[in-house]
Amino acid sequence: MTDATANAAPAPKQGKHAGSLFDADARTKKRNAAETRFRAYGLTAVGIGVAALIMLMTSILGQGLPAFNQTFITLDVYLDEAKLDKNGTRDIEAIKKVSTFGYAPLIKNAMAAKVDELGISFETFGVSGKDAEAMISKEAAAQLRRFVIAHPDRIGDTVEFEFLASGRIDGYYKGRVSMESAEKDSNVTPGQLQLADALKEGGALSTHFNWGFITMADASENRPEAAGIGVAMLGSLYMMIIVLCLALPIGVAASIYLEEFAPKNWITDLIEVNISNLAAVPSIVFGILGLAIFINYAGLPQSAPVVGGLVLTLMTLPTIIISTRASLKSVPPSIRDAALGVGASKMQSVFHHVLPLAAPGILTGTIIGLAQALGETAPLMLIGMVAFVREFPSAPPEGFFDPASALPVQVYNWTTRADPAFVERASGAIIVLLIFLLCMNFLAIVLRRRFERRW
Amino acid sequence: MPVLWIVLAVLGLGLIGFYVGRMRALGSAGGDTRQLHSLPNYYGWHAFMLTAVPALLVLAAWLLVAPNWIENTVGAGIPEATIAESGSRSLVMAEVRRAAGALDMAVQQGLMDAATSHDIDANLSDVTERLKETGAIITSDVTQPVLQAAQLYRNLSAISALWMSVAVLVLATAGFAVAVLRSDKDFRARNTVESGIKIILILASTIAILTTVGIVMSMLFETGNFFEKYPWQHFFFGTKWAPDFRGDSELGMLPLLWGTLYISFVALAVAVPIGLFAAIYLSEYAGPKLRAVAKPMIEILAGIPTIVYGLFALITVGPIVRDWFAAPLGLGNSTNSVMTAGLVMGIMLIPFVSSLSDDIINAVPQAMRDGSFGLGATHSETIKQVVLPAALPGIVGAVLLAASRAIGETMIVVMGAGAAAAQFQAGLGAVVNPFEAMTTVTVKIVSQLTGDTDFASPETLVAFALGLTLFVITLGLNVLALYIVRKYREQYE
Amino acid sequence: MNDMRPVERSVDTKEIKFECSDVQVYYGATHAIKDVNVTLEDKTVTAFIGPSGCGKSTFLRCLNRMNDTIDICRVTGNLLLDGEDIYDKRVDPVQLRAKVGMVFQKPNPFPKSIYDNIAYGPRIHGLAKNKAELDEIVEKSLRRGAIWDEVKDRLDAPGTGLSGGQQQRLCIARAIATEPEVLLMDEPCSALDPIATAQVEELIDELRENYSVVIVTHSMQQAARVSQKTAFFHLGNLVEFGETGKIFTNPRDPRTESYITGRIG
Amino acid sequence: MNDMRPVERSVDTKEIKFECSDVQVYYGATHAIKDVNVTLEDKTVTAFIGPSGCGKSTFLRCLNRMNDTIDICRVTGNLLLDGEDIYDKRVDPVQLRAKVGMVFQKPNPFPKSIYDNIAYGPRIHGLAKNKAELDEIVEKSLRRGAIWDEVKDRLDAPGTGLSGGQQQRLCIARAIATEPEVLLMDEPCSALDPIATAQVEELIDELRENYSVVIVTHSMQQAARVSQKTAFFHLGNLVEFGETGKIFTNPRDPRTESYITGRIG
Amino acid sequence: AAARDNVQVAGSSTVLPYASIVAEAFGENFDFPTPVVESGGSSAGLKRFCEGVGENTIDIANASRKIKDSEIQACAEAGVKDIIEVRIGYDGIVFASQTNGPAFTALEPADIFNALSDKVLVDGAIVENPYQQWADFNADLPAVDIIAFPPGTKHGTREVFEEKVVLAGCEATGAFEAIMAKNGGDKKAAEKACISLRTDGKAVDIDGDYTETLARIDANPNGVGIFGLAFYENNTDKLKVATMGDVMPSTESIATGEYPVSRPLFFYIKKAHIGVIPGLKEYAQFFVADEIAGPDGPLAAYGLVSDPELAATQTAVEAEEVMGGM
Ligand SMILES: Nc1ncnc2c1ncn2[C@@H]1O[C@H](COP(=O)(O)OP(=O)(O)OP(=O)(O)O)[C@@H](O)[C@H]1O
Ligand SMILES: Nc1ncnc2c1ncn2[C@@H]1O[C@H](COP(=O)(O)OP(=O)(O)OP(=O)(O)O)[C@@H](O)[C@H]1O
Ligand SMILES: [Mg+2]
Ligand SMILES: [Mg+2]
Ligand SMILES: O=P([O-])([O-])[O-]
Repeated sequence: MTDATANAAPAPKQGKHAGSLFDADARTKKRNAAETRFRAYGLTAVGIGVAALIMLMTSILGQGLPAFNQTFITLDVYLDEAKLDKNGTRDIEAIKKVSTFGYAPLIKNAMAAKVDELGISFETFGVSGKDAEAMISKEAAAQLRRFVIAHPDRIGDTVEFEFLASGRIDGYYKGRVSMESAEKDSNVTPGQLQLADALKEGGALSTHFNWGFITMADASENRPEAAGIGVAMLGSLYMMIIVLCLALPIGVAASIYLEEFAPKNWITDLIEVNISNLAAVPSIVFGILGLAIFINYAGLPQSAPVVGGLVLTLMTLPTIIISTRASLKSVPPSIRDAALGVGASKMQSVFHHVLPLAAPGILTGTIIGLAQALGETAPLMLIGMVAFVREFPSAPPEGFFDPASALPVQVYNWTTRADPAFVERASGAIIVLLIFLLCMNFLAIVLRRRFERRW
Repeated sequence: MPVLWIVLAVLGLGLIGFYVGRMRALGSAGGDTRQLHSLPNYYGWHAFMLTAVPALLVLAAWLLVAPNWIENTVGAGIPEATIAESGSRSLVMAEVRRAAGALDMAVQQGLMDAATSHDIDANLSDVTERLKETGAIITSDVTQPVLQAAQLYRNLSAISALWMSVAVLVLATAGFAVAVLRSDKDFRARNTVESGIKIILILASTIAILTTVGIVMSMLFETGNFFEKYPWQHFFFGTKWAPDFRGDSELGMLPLLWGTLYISFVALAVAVPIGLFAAIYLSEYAGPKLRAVAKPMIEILAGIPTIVYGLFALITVGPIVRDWFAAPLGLGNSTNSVMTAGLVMGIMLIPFVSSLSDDIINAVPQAMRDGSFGLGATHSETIKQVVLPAALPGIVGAVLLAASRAIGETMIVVMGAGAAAAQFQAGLGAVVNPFEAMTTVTVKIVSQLTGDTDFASPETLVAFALGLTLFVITLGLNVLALYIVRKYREQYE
Repeated sequence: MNDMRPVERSVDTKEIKFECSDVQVYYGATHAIKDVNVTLEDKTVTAFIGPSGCGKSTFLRCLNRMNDTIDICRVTGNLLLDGEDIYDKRVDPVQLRAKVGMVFQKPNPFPKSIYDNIAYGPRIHGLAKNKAELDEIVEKSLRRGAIWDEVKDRLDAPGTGLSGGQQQRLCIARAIATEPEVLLMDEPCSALDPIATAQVEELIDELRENYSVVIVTHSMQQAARVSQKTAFFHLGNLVEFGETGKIFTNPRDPRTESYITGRIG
Repeated sequence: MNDMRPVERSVDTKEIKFECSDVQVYYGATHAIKDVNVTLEDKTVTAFIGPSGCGKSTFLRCLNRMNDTIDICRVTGNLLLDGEDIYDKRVDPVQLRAKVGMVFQKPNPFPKSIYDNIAYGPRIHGLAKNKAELDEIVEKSLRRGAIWDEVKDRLDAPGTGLSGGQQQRLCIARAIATEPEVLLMDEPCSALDPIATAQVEELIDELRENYSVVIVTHSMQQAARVSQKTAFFHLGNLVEFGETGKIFTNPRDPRTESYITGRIG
Repeated sequence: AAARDNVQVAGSSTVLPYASIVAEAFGENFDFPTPVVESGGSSAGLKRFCEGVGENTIDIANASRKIKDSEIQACAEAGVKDIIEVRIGYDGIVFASQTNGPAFTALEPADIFNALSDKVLVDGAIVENPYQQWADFNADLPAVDIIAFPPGTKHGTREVFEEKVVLAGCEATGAFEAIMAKNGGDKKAAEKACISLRTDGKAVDIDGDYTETLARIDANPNGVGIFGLAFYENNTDKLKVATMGDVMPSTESIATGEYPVSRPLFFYIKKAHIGVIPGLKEYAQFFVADEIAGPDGPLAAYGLVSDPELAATQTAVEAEEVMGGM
C-alpha cells in the first residue's frame, strides 16, 4: 500500500460506490444514458419550438413581404375643364359635384396618351381602351379627385400622377398571375399583361416600395392594391395602450392582494379557481360581455378602441394574474422574513423584495397576455370592430372613441376576401403584427433579463 | 377642455400637498426623520392621496352621472309629440346635442353672440341655416322644441360644469387641508397610505369577480330563453348535433363536449411535454445566450394570429396527417382531424407552458439543487425529483393556462378539425378515432352566434347555453386542479 | 478552556422589557411551546438554551410576531412589551419589529448588493438624511458586525455570494443598522470562527448598554460569557430561568443540570 | 507558505484518498483558494479550520465538484481521488458525488417529507431492493443522524418544518444514507446542542472505521476531539496541515498559533 | 358624449363586400365620413339592429336573407318599429372544382342529392347512401370519389343549398315520395330526411368562408365546393365551375332566372335614424343608385346579380317606405 497512482491495481473495495471514476458502473451508465436522453428531449423540445417558429415565419415572410412592394403606373393626366368644372367658376362646391365616376374618362385618356407616346398601340395587344383603363387601380379616380379638390387652380393643366396598377397587373410582377392563368382569369387578359410589359419597357410602370400599405386605410374588395393597414395599426395600438395600462397594473395588484394579503380561506380559493376559469372562457364570450356592459349598459360607442381595449383587458387579466401569482409563490419565504425582520411592513416587503424577484414571471405573463390580446379577433366581432373602416381615428384620447379596426381583424378580413391579392396583404399585415409584438416584447424581455437571478 | 384643467389643478394641488405634507411632518419632528412615525414621503403621499383621490373620484362620478341627469332633465321637457315624430327620446336627444354643439360653435366662431344663442327662436329666424353655416352637421330642420331643448341643454351643461369644478376643487382643498393638518410626526402616515393601497389592491381583485358575474349574467338570460324553447334533457344528454334552419334541430352538446375534450387533450399532449422539456432545457441546461434568444423566440409562437395556424393546419398538416398516417392505417381519409388540430394547437401552446414554467423553475433556490447534486443525483434526477415538485404550483398554473387556451380556441379547430360535430351515431370507433373530423363547443358558440339563423331561435340561443355549460365544466376542472396542487405542493424553505 | 465567567452582577432590578405569561404556540396540532412564563429585563442579555428542537426559535419568533408569517402557527397567551400586549389588535407588527429586531437562525441576505442589504432598514425607517449619512450607517453597522474589512472592497457585490459566516455577520449588521430597542439573535455565532464570535460577543455586550438582547445559543460558554439571564427550554417547556451565574453553577432542575453538565459544548 | 507539509507522519501510513496540488479557485476575479497542496488519507477524519471567509467551504466543495454549479467559479490544479483526477473530462461528477457525499453549511432539506428526504439518495442509487429495505435504511440513517426519536412519529411531515438543528441532522442523515466513501461535512454541528453534537461526533468516529471524513468546523475543541489531521486555512491559503495533536499543541506557523490560542472557541 | 356622425352598418358577410365597395365610394364622393361596415353574420347584425334605436345602436343591418317575423317582432319590442327593407340584388351560388380536377357538366339537383344525401333511393328502396363515386349513380359524371364542401349550418347559403338543390333533387329522384310513403305522409319529416347530408366524411361542412372552401379544394383534388358567384368570378383561374342543367352561372343567367340557385340580398334601415345620423339616407340612396347597383355598376362587376326591379327599390328608399305597408 504505497502511493496510489493511476495505474495501481484497482483494489477490491467494499463501498457501495467502488470502482474507478473513469469508467462508470452499469447503473451510472444507465443513469447517464437517462440523463443524456433527458437532455436530448429538452433540446429537441426547444428545437421543435424554434423549428415551428422558423417554418411559420418563413411562410409568413415569403407570402407577406411582397405586400410591401407595389406596382405603379405613371401617367400624365390632362385635367379637362370641360369635365371637371363645366362653368369654369372654380367653385369648389361645383367641382365637388363631379363624382369619381366622372374622373374615370380622364384616366382612360391619359392611358391612351401614354401608349401613343411610347409608340405602341392597343391593337398590338388586343386590348380595348377600357381594358387598358382597368389596368389602373380604381383608387386612381379617387386620387385624382382629391388632387383636384385640393388644387382647383390646376384644372386645365396636364399633371403627372403615379397611379397604383390594378391587383392583377401587380400580381403579374409578383408571380401570382401568369400568362397561362390570365387565359382563364376573367379579370385580366394576356394582352393586358403584355401591355404592362411594354409600359414597363417604356418606363411608365415600375414596382417599388409601397408606403401606402402601412399608411393607408383598408380598401374595398375591388381594389386590393390600395388596401393598407393604417387604421388597423392605429386601432391595435390604441387597444394595446389601454390593455397595457389597465391589465398589467390591475393584474399585478390583484395578484399581490390574493397571494400576499388575502386571508387563506374558501373565499380566496373560490377567487383563485374563478380566475383560472376565466382564462378558459372562450374569447367570444368576452365579446358578449363587452357588448352587454360597455356598449349597451355604459353607452360607449361601437367599433371603438376603448371598448376593444376594455374587453381585451378583461380577457388578458387572468393570464397575467395566473402567471404573477405563480411567480409570487415561487419567491422563497425567507426573503419575506428577512424584510419583515428589519421592520419592513408587509407592503414594503412585497414591493421592495418579492415583486422584483417575481418580475420575470410577471413580464412573461404580460408578454403572453398581450400577444394573445394583440392577435384576438373573436371578441371584437361582437363589439363592432371586425369592420370595414376607412376613416382614421383621431389622436388620443378622443381617438379611443372613434371607430377603428385592428390588425388581426384586418388579417381575418383579408383572408376571407375573394380576390387572391388580399392573401399577400394578409401575410403582410401579419408581419406588421409580429413586428408590433416584437417591439412590445422587446422592453419586457430586456427588463426580464435584468430581473432574472437565482439564489 | 375644462375637465383636463380641473384634473391638472387637482393633481397640482396634490403635488403641493405632497411637499407641504412632507415638510410639515418633518417640521414637527424638527427635521429629524427619526422622530417621524413614517418616512417623510409617506406623509407626502398621504397628502397627495387625500387631495387627489376623493376629488378625482367625485369628478369621475360627476362625469358619469351628470350627462345622464342632464339628458333626463332635458328629455323630460321635450313634448311627447316631438318624440313620437322622431321615434324615440334618445334620437331626439341626439338632435338636441347636435344643435347644442352647433350653437356652441356658432358662438365660438362669432356668428352669433351669446345672448342670441340663448333666446333665438326657431320659428322666427332661419336657425337651421345659420347653424349649418358653422360647419356643424345638422341633419334635419331644427324645430322649436329641439332648439329650446338644446338651449336648456347648454344651460344645464354650463351649470353642471361650474358646480363640478367648484365641488371638485373644494373637495381637493378640503382633502389638502385635512392632510396637511394631520401631517404630524406621530401620525401613522405609512399605515394610512398602505391601507389606501390595499384598498386599491382589493378593488383590483374584485374586477376578476365582477367579470365572472358579468359573464354569467350576460349569458344567463339568453340561456333561460334557450331552455324555454329547447328541452334541457336533449341539450345535456343529446348525442347528436344537427342544427337546422327549419327549426326542430337536434342540439345535443355531448358530441361537442367530447370534441372539446379530445382535441384539447391531444393539444396538451403535444404542448405539455414539449413546453415542459423546453422550459427545463432553457432554465437548467442552456447557456444564458441560447436562453436569451430561444425563450423570446418561442414566445413569438403565442403571438402569431391563430388564423395562420389554421391555414397551416389546413394546407400543410392536414394532408400530411391524412396521407402519412390516417390513410395508410386505414383510419380515414379526411384532411380534417382531431390529430391535425391537436398537433397545430399544441405548437401554439408551447410558449404558454414553456415560458411560464421556465420562470418558475428558475426561481427554485439553488440550494435545493445543490442538496440533490451533493447526494450524487444526476441533473435530470434532480430536476425530476426536486426542482419540478418544488415548481409544481407554477407549472400547473401554466398547464392550466394552456388548457384554457385550448378550450377557447376556434380558428385552428375550424380549419384543422372541421366544423362537424363528432358522430356519435356512427359508433364508438368514429368517436375515438383521432383521424376523424370533430369540432368543439367554442367553435359552435362562435358559429351559432355569427350565423344566419334567426337570432331568437334556439339555433342561435344555444350558443349562450353552450357558453354557460362550458363555463361550469371548466370551473369543475379548475377545482380539481386546485385540489391536486394543494395535495402535492412542496414549499421550499 | 471553557472557563465559565461567573457573573455576580448587582441585584439592582432593571426595568422590565418583556413580560410573557401563559404563552402557548402550536404548529397545526403540534404543541411547540407550552405554558411559558418569563420576564425579560431591559439592558440585559438573556440567553435561551436547550436541546435542538426544544422551541427556542419558536419562542424567540413570538417576541416580534415573526410567527405571524407561518400559516399554521398559532400563538396564545400574554406577551407584553413595555406593558403593552404585542398581540393586541391595535399593535402594528411593523412598528413592533422595528423596535424588536431579529437575526435569523439561517442567514437570509437579500439578493441585493451588500450595501443595499444593510441600507434597506435605515432607508425604510428614515434613519439617514442623505447619502453620506447612510454610507456612514452602513459602514458603522458592518464594522460592528465584524465584517467591514472583508467586504469593504465589494459593497456592490451581491450579499448572497458571501461565505456562510460572512452572511451571518451581514445579517447581524443588517439587524443592528435599524437600531432596534430589543435584538433577538437566533444562534448568531453558529457559523463564526472564534475571533468573529468574540467580536460579535463584544458587540452584544456593547448593545446591552442601551438595549436588551435575547440570544439563542448552543454554546454554554457563550451563554455564560455574554448573558446575565439564562432560560433553559426543554421539549417546549421553560424549565428554568434565572441569573446566568446561578443557572450554570447551581441549577435547580435536574434536567438543566444534566444538560449543562452532560457534555461539553 | 506552502512549505510546511509535515512529512513525519506516524508510522501507520494510511492509504491516500485525496491528493490535491496547486489548487486555485476563483470566483470571477476573486482568488478564493490559492495554491493549495494537501493529501487526505483514507479512514481518517480531517478537520478544516480557519477564520470565516478563508475558503474552507470553497475548498471542500472542490472535492466533489460542487463548485461546478456556480457559474462564476473556476477551479484549476490537480485533485486526485484514489489517484484519479476528478476534474478529468472522463469523470462523471455524478459518480464522484455518489462516492464523495456532502453535508452543506446551510441545511437544505428538500421540500418533501422527512422520509423522502432520506430515501432520495438510496432510491437514485438503487441501494434498496424493496420498501422494507428502504425503510430500514431510512431508520438507520435517521438513528445515526441522531434525529430518529424526534421525527419517528412524523416521517410524513415536510422536512422544511423542522427546527434549524433538526434540519441539520436531517441533512447529515440524508448524506450518510447513500453510504459515500468520503463524507464532506461543512460545519455539521453549528446548529446543534452539545448532546446532539456529541452524537454526531460519535457518528463521525464510527464512519472513520471505513471511510474518510472531512469536516469544517469553527470549534477548535471539536476539531481536536474528532479529527486526526487538521488543516488551517487563512485568506485562501493552506497555512498549516498536519496531525491534529501537533497543530493544537505545537503549531508551526504564527498565524495558526494566534488563531488557536487567540481566543477560546 | 359627442353625437355620432358616421353611419354604422353591420351584418352579413356575404353583403359585406358590396357594402364596403359602396361605403368606400360614398366616402370618396360625399362630405360625410365613410360608413363603418361590420361583418359578423346576418343574424348577429339583425340582433344588434333590433337592440333599439339611438346613437349607440347600428343604423343598417345587412342580411343575406329576409328578416324573420319573429325578428321583426323582437325589433318592435325594443322600439325599432319602422324598418325600411332594401333588396340590393341576388347572390348566385355555384359548384366548382379545381382547375385540374374533375369536370362537372350539366349537374342536376338530383346528382347532388344522390352524391351527398344521407339516404337515397336505390331500386325503389330508401337506403343509406351507398355511392362512393359520382359515376356510381350517373355515368355522365366523372368516376372520381365523391367529396364535397357545402357551407356549414351557420350559413344562409346552406339553407338555399338545401332548399333549391338537395330538396329539389330529392323530389326529382323520387326519394321524397318514397320517404313520404314510408313515414306515413309526414311532409315535414320527409323534407328533413331529404336534406340531411351524409356523415361519412364525403360531405364536409365549412363553417368558415369561401377562401377556406378554396383551400380545401386545393388540398382535395376531387373536391367540389360550393361558392358564391362573386367569389368564383374573382378566382376563375383557380376554379372550374360546374354548369347546372347546362346553364353556365353568370350574373346574366341568374338575373334571367335560367340558373336556378340564387338568393336575394338585403339591407334594413332604421327609419328613425334618418335625419338623425348624418348621411344615412344618402348612403342608402347611393347604394341603390343605377351607377352603383345597376348592371353596369361596380357591384355587378364584382359579382352581384343586379335586381331587375332596382327602380322600384330606388323609389321606395326615396320615399322611406317602411315594411308592413305603412
Ligand atoms: N458564490 C460566491 N461568489 C463570490 N464569492 C464567493 C462566493 N462564495 C464564496 N465567496 C467568497 O470566497 C471566499 C471564501 O468563501 P468560503 O465560503 O469558502 O468561506 P468559508 O471558509 O467557508 O467561510 P465560513 O466559515 O464563513 O463559511 C469568501 O471571501 C467569500 O466571500
Ligand atoms: N414551521 C414549522 N412547522 C411545523 N413544526 C415546526 C415548524 N417549525 C418548528 N417546528 C417544530 O417545533 C419544534 C420547535 O422548533 P424550534 O425551531 O423552535 O426549535 P429550536 O429550539 O429552535 O431548535 P434548534 O436549536 O434546532 O433550532 C420542533 O419540534 C420543530 O420540529
Ligand atoms: Mg432554532
Ligand atoms: Mg463556509
Ligand atoms: O354572413 P352571412 O349572413 O352572409 O352568411
